[in-house]
Amino acid sequence: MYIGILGAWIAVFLTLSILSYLYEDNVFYKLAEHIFVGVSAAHWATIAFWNQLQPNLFGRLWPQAEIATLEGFQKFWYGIYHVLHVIFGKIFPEAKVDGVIYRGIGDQPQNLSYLIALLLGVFMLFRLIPKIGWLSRWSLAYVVGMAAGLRLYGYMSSDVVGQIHATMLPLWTGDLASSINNIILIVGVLSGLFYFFFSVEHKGALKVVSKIGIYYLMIYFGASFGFAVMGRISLLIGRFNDLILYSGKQYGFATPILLVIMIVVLVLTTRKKKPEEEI
Amino acid sequence: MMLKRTVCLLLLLLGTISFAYADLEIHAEAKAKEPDGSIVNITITPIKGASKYKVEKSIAEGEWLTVLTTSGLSLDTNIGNDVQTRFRVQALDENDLVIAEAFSESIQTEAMWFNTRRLNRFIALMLISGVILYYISRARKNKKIYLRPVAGLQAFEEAVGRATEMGRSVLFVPGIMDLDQVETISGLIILGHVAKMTARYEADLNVPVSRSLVMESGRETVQASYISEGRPDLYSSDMVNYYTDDQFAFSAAVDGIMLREKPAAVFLQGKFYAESLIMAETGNSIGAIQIAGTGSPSQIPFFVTACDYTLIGEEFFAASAYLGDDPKLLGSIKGQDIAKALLMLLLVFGLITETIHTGIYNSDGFFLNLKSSGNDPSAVYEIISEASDKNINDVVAEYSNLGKEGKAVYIAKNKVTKGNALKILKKLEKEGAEVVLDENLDLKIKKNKWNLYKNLFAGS
Amino acid sequence: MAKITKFLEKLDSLDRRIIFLIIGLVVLFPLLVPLDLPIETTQLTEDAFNAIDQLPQEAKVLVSFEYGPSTKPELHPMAIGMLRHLFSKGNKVIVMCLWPDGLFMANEALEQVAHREFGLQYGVDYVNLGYRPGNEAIIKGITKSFEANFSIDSKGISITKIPIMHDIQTAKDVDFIFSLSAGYPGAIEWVLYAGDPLKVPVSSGNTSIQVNQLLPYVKSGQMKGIIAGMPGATEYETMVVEKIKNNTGLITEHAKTLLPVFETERNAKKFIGAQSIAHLAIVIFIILGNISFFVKRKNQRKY
Amino acid sequence: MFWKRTVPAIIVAAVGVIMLLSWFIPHAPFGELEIHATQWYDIIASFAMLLGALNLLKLQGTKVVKRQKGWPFSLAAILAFFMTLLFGFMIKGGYYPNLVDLGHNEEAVFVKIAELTDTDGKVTEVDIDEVRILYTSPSAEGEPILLHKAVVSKKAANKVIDELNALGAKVELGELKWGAHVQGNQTYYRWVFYTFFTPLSATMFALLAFFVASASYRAFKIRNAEATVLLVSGILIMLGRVPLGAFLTAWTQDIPWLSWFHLPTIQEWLYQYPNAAGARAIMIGIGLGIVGTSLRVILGIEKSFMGGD
Repeated sequence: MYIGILGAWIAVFLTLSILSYLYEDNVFYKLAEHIFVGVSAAHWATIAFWNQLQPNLFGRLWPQAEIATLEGFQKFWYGIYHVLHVIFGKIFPEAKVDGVIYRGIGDQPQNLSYLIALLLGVFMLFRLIPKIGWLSRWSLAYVVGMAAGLRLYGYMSSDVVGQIHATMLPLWTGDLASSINNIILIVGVLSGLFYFFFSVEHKGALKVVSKIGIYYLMIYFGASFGFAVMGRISLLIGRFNDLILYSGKQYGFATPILLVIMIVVLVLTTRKKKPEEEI
Repeated sequence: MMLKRTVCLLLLLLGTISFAYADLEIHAEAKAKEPDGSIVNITITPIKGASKYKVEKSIAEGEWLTVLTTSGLSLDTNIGNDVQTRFRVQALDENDLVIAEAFSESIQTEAMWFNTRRLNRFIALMLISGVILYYISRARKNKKIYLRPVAGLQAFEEAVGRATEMGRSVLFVPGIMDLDQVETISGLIILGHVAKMTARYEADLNVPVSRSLVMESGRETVQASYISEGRPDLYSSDMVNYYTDDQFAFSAAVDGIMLREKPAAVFLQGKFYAESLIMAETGNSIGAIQIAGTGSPSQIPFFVTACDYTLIGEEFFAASAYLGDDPKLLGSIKGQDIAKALLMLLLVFGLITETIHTGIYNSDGFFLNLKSSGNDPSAVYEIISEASDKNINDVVAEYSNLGKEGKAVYIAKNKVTKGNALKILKKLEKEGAEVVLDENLDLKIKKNKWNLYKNLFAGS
Repeated sequence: MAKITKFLEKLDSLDRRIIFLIIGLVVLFPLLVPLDLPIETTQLTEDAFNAIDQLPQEAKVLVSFEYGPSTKPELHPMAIGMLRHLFSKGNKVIVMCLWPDGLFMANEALEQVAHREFGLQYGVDYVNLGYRPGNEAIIKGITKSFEANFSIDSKGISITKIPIMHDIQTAKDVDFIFSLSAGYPGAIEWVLYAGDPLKVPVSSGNTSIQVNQLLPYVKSGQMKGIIAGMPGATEYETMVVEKIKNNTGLITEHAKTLLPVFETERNAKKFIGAQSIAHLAIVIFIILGNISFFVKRKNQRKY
Repeated sequence: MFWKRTVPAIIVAAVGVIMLLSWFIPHAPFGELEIHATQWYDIIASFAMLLGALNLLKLQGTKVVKRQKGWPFSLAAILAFFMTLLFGFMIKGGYYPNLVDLGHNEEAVFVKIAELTDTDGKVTEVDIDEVRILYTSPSAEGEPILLHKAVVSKKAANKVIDELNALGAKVELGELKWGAHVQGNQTYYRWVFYTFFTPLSATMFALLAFFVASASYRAFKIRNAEATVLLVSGILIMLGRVPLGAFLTAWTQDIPWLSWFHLPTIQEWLYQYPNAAGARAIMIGIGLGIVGTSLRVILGIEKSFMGGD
C-alpha cells in the first residue's frame, strides 16, 4: 500500500482527526466525518457501478461478441450498444483486434431476463417524478419478497434445524467429565429457548427455568464481549503502529508534526470557548 | 523427401503401437442421486505403455475441451445439464505422444425436480409454518392470547413521551444493512409503530439510514404512519435521510447527529455490526434513553451493556405484535411459541436416542491413536495387549514402528466404551506414551439404528 | 479513610476521557518499549509449526493472503513469521490473493522478508501471483490449472516466464497450502475445494474470532493446526526464533545470520504485550468501577 | 389502490413463494434462481444509490446554500464526494510502460528498470538479477513495468518510456481498463481509497477499543446476579486468551487439584459449553423470529414498509 508522502500526511491527519473525537466533538472531527461521508458515499456508488451494473447488468445484456457474425435481432440489439458506446465510451467499450470489431462486456452468457431487473431499477428512479413515484413500490416489493423467501429457508435450515441437530448429544458418554459438559450444554439450550416463550407467564417453576436461561445468555454475552475486547484492542494496536510508522523520516515526520499542530489548535479553541461560557 | 519418409515411418510406428494396445476404454456414467445433476463419473481402462491420460469432453460438434490430464483411472467431472456429452480419452506416453484414443458413449445429466436431500427441511418448513398459520387463523376468530411483558417494549411510549416533554427529537436507526435482510424489514416495521407515537405526541423524528432502498421504504413507512394517525401535516420526507452505505462513515455521521442535535430518545432497531457500540456509547454520553433491538447475536452484548433497554433476539422480531394491536400478529407469536415447544420435544427425544446410542450400545467408534511409545515401550505394549486382547508379541511387532501419523489401537469389542478408552489412554500416558482419543464416525453411523433419528435432522 | 471513600465515590462519575487516555497510553507504551512476557506455546500453533517444519527443503508452499488493513495487526505478524520460517528452510513460496487488499499485504510482507531480510530472487525463490476475483471458483480453478487463472503475476509478467512456476501446473503440484484468512473466502474454502480433494495438506492463520468455526476441521485432521489471532502469531514467532537458536531441523546458513533480526523485529510479541496490558487495564477498570459503585451504594444507605 | 397496494402485495407473495420453493427444486430454471435473484436485487440497489446520492447532496447542499451552522463542513463533504466520483469515472491513472523489446543495450535497460521498480531506495545486484530473469525476451504483448509510485499518470508513464526508449529499448504505453481501475494498481481511485477511506474507516473501527473500555467501566457493575454472570464470564475470556492469563495462574499447574484453575483452561471450557449453549438458544430464537417475520411478510400481514395509499 504505497501512498506516497502526500498520501501519508493526509492519512495521518485523518487518523488523528478521528481520534480527536475522544477528547470532544471538534472541528477536526467534524471535517473528517464529513469527508468520510462524502468519500464513502461516492466510493460505494462507484464500486456498485463498476462491479455490479457494468459487468452484471450490461455484461449480461450485451456479452462481448464479434460484430460481423451477428444477424437479425442481435444485430439490432448490438446496434443499441453501439449508440451507447458513442455516448458513454468508457462504460460501453468496443475493441478492435486485428481488424475485427468486438462489442460488449465480459464473457457471461447473454440473459435478456435481466431487462426486468433493469426495468425494476428504473422504476426506483421514478421516485424523482412524484406522479409515478409509486411504481418504485414494485421494486421494493420484489426486494422484500426475495429477502423473505431466501432468508426464511436459510435461517430455518442452519439456525433452527441445524442447531437442534447439533445439540442432540448423549447425556451419558461413558465418561463423567464429558457427560457433565454435555448436560450443561443441553440444559443451557433448553432453558435459554424457554426464556423466549412469549405466550406463557413466567412464574413459579417456569420462572426458575427462564432465570437459568438468562444466566446462560449472560455467559454468552460476557464471552462475546470478552472476545470483542480482544479484537478491538488488536485494531487499535494496528492503528497506533501505522502512526508510529508514519512518524519516520521518509514520511517527513508526519505524525509528530500533525499531532502537535492539532493539540495546539484544540487547546486554543477550547480556551477561547471557556470565557464565552462564563459570560 | 527424407522428412516425409520419417514422418510416414513415425506414423506407421504409432499406428502399430496403438493397434497393439487397442484396449483403451473410457466409460462415463451420470452420478446417481445428485440433486443438481451434472456430475459424471469417468473410469478409464488402462493400457500398457501409457503414463498419462488426457480426458476431454465434447462441447460442440467436433470441438473438445480438455477436462484433465491425469495418471489416475477414475475421476468425477461436471458437464452441463440436459446436454448430450461425449468424452474422449487419449493415452499419452512418456514423451506426451498420443498412443491410443477412445470415446465414451454419449450421456446426459439432469437436475432433480425435488431435492430429496432436503426432504427433512421441507417437512420442517411445512411443520413450522403450518403451526404458525394455524394460530394466525385461530387468532382471527377472536381468541384472546396472553403475551408476557417485555420491559424494553413497554419503554417505547415512555421514551417518545419524554422526548416530547424535553422538546428534543427522537432518533431511529433501522440498522445498517439493506432491505434484503429480514432484520431491516423488522426494523422498518418497528419504525412504523414509533412513527405513530411521534405523530401522536408531535415529537420530531429523525431517521438516518445507510441504504438508499431503506430510505425509500422508510419514507413510505413513516408517511403511512403519520397519515393513519391523522397528522399528514407533520410529515416531511426530510425525516428519513440517506448518508452513506459505508458502515463506519455512517456511524460517524450518526455520532455527529447525536452530538449536535442531542435527541432525548434513541432507537437502534435492525441489523448491526461492529458500529453498534460506537452509536450506543455516543447515545449514552449525551444522556438519551436508548432502546436497542437486533437479531445480530454478536452485537447484543454491546447493546445490553450500553443501552437502557435491549430487545434480545426473538423479542426483537416479536416487537410488532406487542406494539400494534393486530390479532393476527399475536396469533403468529403464539404459533412461533408452539413451534418452539415442538422443536424442544424433538430435541429431548433426540437426546434420549443419542444417549442410548452412544452410552449403552455403540462404542465401536472409539479407538486410540498411538503416536509415540515413550521411553519405556514395554509397559505400553503390555497395556495395549491387555486392552486389545492380543498376544504381546504381535503387539510388539505391530507397534514398534509407528510412523509419522501414529498407529491405531483398537480396544477389544467387549471392552470399548468412551470411558474405558479414556481410562486406557490415561494409563498409557502415565507410561510416557503419546496417545490421542479418536473416533471413527463411519463405523459409528453404520453400527447403530438409534443414530437414525438424529440423522433425520442432518443436511443443509 | 474518608478521603479514600470520597475518591472512590468520585470514581463512579469519572470523565470517560480519562479512561480513553489511559487505554491509549496503555496500548502505546508497550509498542514503544516492548515488554518481555513469557510465552507458552499451545497445541494448535505447535501443530501448524511442525507441519511446516517437516517439509523437505525442496518443498514448494502456496501461501494465500485473504486479509486487509482492518485485520492486519492480527494476521500480518503471522505472515511475517511464517515466511521467515519457510525461507529459513530454503522452501520456495508461491503467493496468491483472494482478497483485493491481500495483494498489498502480500507485497508488504514479501518486501520485508524475502527482499530485505533474505535478499531472495523474485521469480526464482518466490512469486506473487496477485489477486483474482472469483472467491472459491479460483481455488477450484487452480486445482485444474494455474495458468488458466493466473496467466500473469502481480507485476503483469506472464507466468510461463517465471522459473518457479515451471513445474507447477496445478495446486496438486505444491506440497503445502497455507491460508492467511480473515473471513470468506478463506481457510474453510481452501480445505473444502483444494485440501480435501487433492490431498494437499492445508494449514491456516486466522483472526481469533474465526477459530471456533475452524476447530472441527483441525480436530478431524483436514487442517494441520491453526494459528489463532495475535496470541497464536506470538507463539509462532517464538517457535521460529527458538528453532534457529537451538539449531534444530532444517536451517540454511543464511538464516542463521538473520537470527538477531528475527529476535529484535518481532511485531506479534510487541503487539501481544500491548494486548495483554490493555486487557488487564480493562479488567482493572471493571474492578475499580465496581468498588466505587459499592462504596457509593453503601454510603447512600446510611442516610 | 390496486396498482399502488395490491400489485406490490402480490409481487411480495409471488416472489417470496417462488424463492422459497427454489430451495427444493434443483431443476432449471429454479436451480439457479438464487444467484440471479440476488443479482437482480444488487442491480435495483445500485440504481437506488443514485437516489441516495442525490439525497445526500440535497441535505448537505441546502446547508451550504442557506449558510446554515457548520456549512463549510457540508461543503467539504460535497467536495470529497465529487473528488471520489472524478477518480471513479473521469480520471483513471494506472498507466504503465510496456516493454516490448530490449534493444541492443540490454544491461543498461535492466539497470534502469531495476531503478524504476526499486522499493527500498538502494538498487543491489539481486534487484538487477531479478529484472534480468523477468524481462529477458519479453513476450509479444509486452511485459508491464510496475513503477514504484503511488499513482502513474499518462505523463509519468510517458516520461519513463522516453527514458527507456533512449536506451534503445522498445517500450509502449499500457493502461488498466475502465472497471479494473477500482481494484487495480497505481490508479487515482486506489490512491483515494488508501489515503482517505482506509485510515478513516480503520480509525473509526479502532475507536471501538476506547468505547469498549468506557462501556465496561460504566456498565459492568454487579447490580444483580445476571450482571455478575456477564461480568465474570467476560473477565475470564479477556484474561484467559492472552499470555498474561497463563502467566498469572501458572502457579496452579504445580498443585494437581488446582490445575483446573489455569485461566486458559477455564476460559476454554466456558467457551465450549455454557457459552455455546447460550449462543445456540439465541440462534434458534432468532431463526424462528426470522421465519415468523418472513411468513408474515409473504402473507401480507406485515406491510407497513410498503407505505399507505
